[in-house]
Amino acid sequence: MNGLSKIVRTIANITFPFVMIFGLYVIAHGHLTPGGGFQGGAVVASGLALILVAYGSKWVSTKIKEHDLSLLESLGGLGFISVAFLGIIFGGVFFSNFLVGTDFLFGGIPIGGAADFNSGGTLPLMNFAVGLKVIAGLFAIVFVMALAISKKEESA
Amino acid sequence: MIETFLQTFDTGNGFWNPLIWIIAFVVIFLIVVILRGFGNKTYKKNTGQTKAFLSGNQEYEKNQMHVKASNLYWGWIESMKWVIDGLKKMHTGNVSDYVFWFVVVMGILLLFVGLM
Amino acid sequence: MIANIPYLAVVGLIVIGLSAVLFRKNIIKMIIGITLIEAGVNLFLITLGYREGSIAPIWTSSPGGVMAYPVPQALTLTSIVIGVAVTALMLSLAIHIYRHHGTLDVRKIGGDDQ
Amino acid sequence: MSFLDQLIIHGPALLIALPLLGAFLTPLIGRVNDKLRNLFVIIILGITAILILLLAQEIFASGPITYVFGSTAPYVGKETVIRILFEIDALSIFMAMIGIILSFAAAIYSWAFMEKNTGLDKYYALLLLLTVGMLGMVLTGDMFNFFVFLEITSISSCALIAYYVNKAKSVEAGFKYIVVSTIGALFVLMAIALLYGQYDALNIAKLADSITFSFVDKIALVLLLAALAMKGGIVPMHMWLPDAYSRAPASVSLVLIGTTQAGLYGVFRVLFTLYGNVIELPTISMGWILVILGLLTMLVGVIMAMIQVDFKRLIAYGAVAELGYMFLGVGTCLTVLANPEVTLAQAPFAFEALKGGLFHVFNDALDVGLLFMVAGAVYYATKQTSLNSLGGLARNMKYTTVFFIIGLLAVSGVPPMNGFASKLLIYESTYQLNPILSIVAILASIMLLAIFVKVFHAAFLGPALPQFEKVKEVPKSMLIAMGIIAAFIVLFGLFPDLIVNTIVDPAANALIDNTGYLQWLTGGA
Repeated sequence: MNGLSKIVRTIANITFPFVMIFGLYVIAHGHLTPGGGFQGGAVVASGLALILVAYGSKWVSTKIKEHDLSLLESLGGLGFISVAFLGIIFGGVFFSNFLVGTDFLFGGIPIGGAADFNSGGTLPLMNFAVGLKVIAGLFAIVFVMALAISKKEESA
Repeated sequence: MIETFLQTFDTGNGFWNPLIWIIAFVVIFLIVVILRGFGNKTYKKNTGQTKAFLSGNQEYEKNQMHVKASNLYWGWIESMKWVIDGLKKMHTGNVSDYVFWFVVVMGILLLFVGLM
Repeated sequence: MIANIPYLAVVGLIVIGLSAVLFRKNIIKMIIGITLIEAGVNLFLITLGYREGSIAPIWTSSPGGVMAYPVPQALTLTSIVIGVAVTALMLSLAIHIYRHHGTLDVRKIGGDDQ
Repeated sequence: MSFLDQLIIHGPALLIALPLLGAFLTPLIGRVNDKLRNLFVIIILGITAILILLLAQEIFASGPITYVFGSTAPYVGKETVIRILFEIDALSIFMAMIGIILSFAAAIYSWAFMEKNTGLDKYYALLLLLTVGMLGMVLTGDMFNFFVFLEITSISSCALIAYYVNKAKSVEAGFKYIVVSTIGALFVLMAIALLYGQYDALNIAKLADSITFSFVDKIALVLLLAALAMKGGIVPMHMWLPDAYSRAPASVSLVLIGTTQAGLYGVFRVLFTLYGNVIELPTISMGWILVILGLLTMLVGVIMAMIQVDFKRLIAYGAVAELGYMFLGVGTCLTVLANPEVTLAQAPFAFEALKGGLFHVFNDALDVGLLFMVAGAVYYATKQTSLNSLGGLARNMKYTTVFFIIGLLAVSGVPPMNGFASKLLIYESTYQLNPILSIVAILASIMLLAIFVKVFHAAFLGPALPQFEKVKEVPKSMLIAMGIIAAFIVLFGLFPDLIVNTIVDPAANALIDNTGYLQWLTGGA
């Protein structure tokens, strides 16, 4: 699949950072908003898909391999399940939110109606892991599909 | 120890004990061995004795000798044709029909459960 | 009456989706039908959590007051996540089917024997 | 507290977490070494199997276990909202045993069977994920969680069915499977939403406690029943099953049996536990619907199997017929339970029928699984799938032939194999409900024997065909996997009383009486 016209590429260049920032915001604030790892990951992955469409799968495949994406995906899943396992060790129950109430990372307890970013315990960590997994996974799906289509075009 | 394993399996009306089966198996096995003893002792391997005798005709090629799967139970399938043809028509291999049957079953169940 | 409109929409979406799966012969249209059913079910879940005059359940600097019930929203999100995976899988299978048969018409692809 | 106690306490979570961890680690280990990865998968499944045995011991001794995720108490705040929890009773652990035996055998079988294929990292990861979905479905105590695991199962098994993407038929079968199971799962979600909207709960025990059998509940019951029966491959919604089973790799077909039975588990759980308190309210007994569906399933399954020429497709239709027995047994019990005029003590055959149905779930998984593995072995050795092109294989594949004979006898209910024990229970108990039921059941069994004798003749007997002269026995790992299952078959057949008393009886009791399942909620009683 070849890239599209210069106009599309320019627009993609301009919008790409905003999409990324919005996606990362949604991942990071997953414990406070209805967003989370999946939603933010999907936004980031769609931003990457934008680049894929604008520049073509041939150009993207010089930058990144599908192989590496599946490695990242495995790491994301591993991070999620390890945090859950740490719950057994520190909290006594699987998935236990052992960070809440501690002064360590994300240990704050929300008071009243408003909560700040430094709360949620293990939830933000899990959101980050899921985000990584979703970004890699979804982008890998779109990427593989694009590669399949470009193979079809070559053979035709 | 062995009693816990060889307990009689009670099915409410009847029973089943593997011990009976094992005894029956041994008895039948002995009968087979005895019958085998009456067999012809002059049998030799790798001689003309082992060839099939087809009234003096030439033996067919091996693939023609074997009764293939779709030739087995021909008569049964022929007589049940009216059922089988109907069932074959039902199995179209089209996924829309699979979902169609799902909807039909859901409708029938709704009729039975929901409205009565 | 006005409160029932979302439920009518749910039934409508599911019926349209099912009819697309049942009567359309193009695989892509069938996939669209499935996503429509999914949208209907998701809409139903969201409607369950609706409260009149409530605000979105976002905790950062919330103005206070009644929030919409967040559990159905969480359920819907999970269902959407699954839906994305399923749709992606179905579409990639559709690509493969097209590659093998050169068509997406279910009648021409032909079913399995019997 | 000793390590073993800790293991049992966290067992429910570990059952899901271990295979999940394995699924994420498999692609990483696969980068290092292929053999190491295969071994890793087998070890992970082996540990899971041991955990299930430990938990089973605990559950049979002291009743259902609940495990709350993320906290120690099942309630949040004012005792209204219930957390996500796993609830494992005797039936759950019974189904989990079936699932893990199949997965474990499939992992060993895959070592040699899949060796020459590419993309094995993903294959093994998906196999573990499928195991997670299967175990999750039977262990969870939460309706929405059940839906999630149902979808995990569908997605991973669809990807595995379409594993041979270069074969058009495999891709088609995968597509059909995902369409059917997604629509089924969406209707399950709809039913869950209907229940949630009424009772503000997703927990099965809580729902069962508060269900009133209103009109909305009836609709939810219909949706759940139809969708889960479709997942369970009940006629006339069985058509996806032969497609999927016959086009998937043999090792995957093996695990697919487990997922199908997880669907059946869903049907039983919904009817007996979720709607257990209102079981007497429907005017037309659900039991009769189950019985009629079961009879239909048996008859259609055997007739369609009779005319098949594809080895695995034939076995798949045989598997459909076997599913009918479970519905027949369980349905017979339900007709008595739902009848307010007859108590269970007056009709002891109902309990026997339920035991027969549940025991047959286990036996069917083993029998059909063994037959699928034999079909895979024949394919591995000859590269042929059609029965018409096979013949005389017994000369070169001695062990496989023996395993096929064991599977043949077991699936058609010939003593001393396990199929006989459970079918005997079903025949003798359904006879007391209505003699026609057991006549049809015996007829279907006879036809199953006829069908598999035909396969035996067509594939293994006959003259030594010249094209199969160089066929060799399959590698050891496949023989070991077949041997494990065959050993279980003979064991269950020779000591049925032991098996029925230790694992089937508690499972049947858990199904009949849902007070044990609701115990943590209602606080004793």
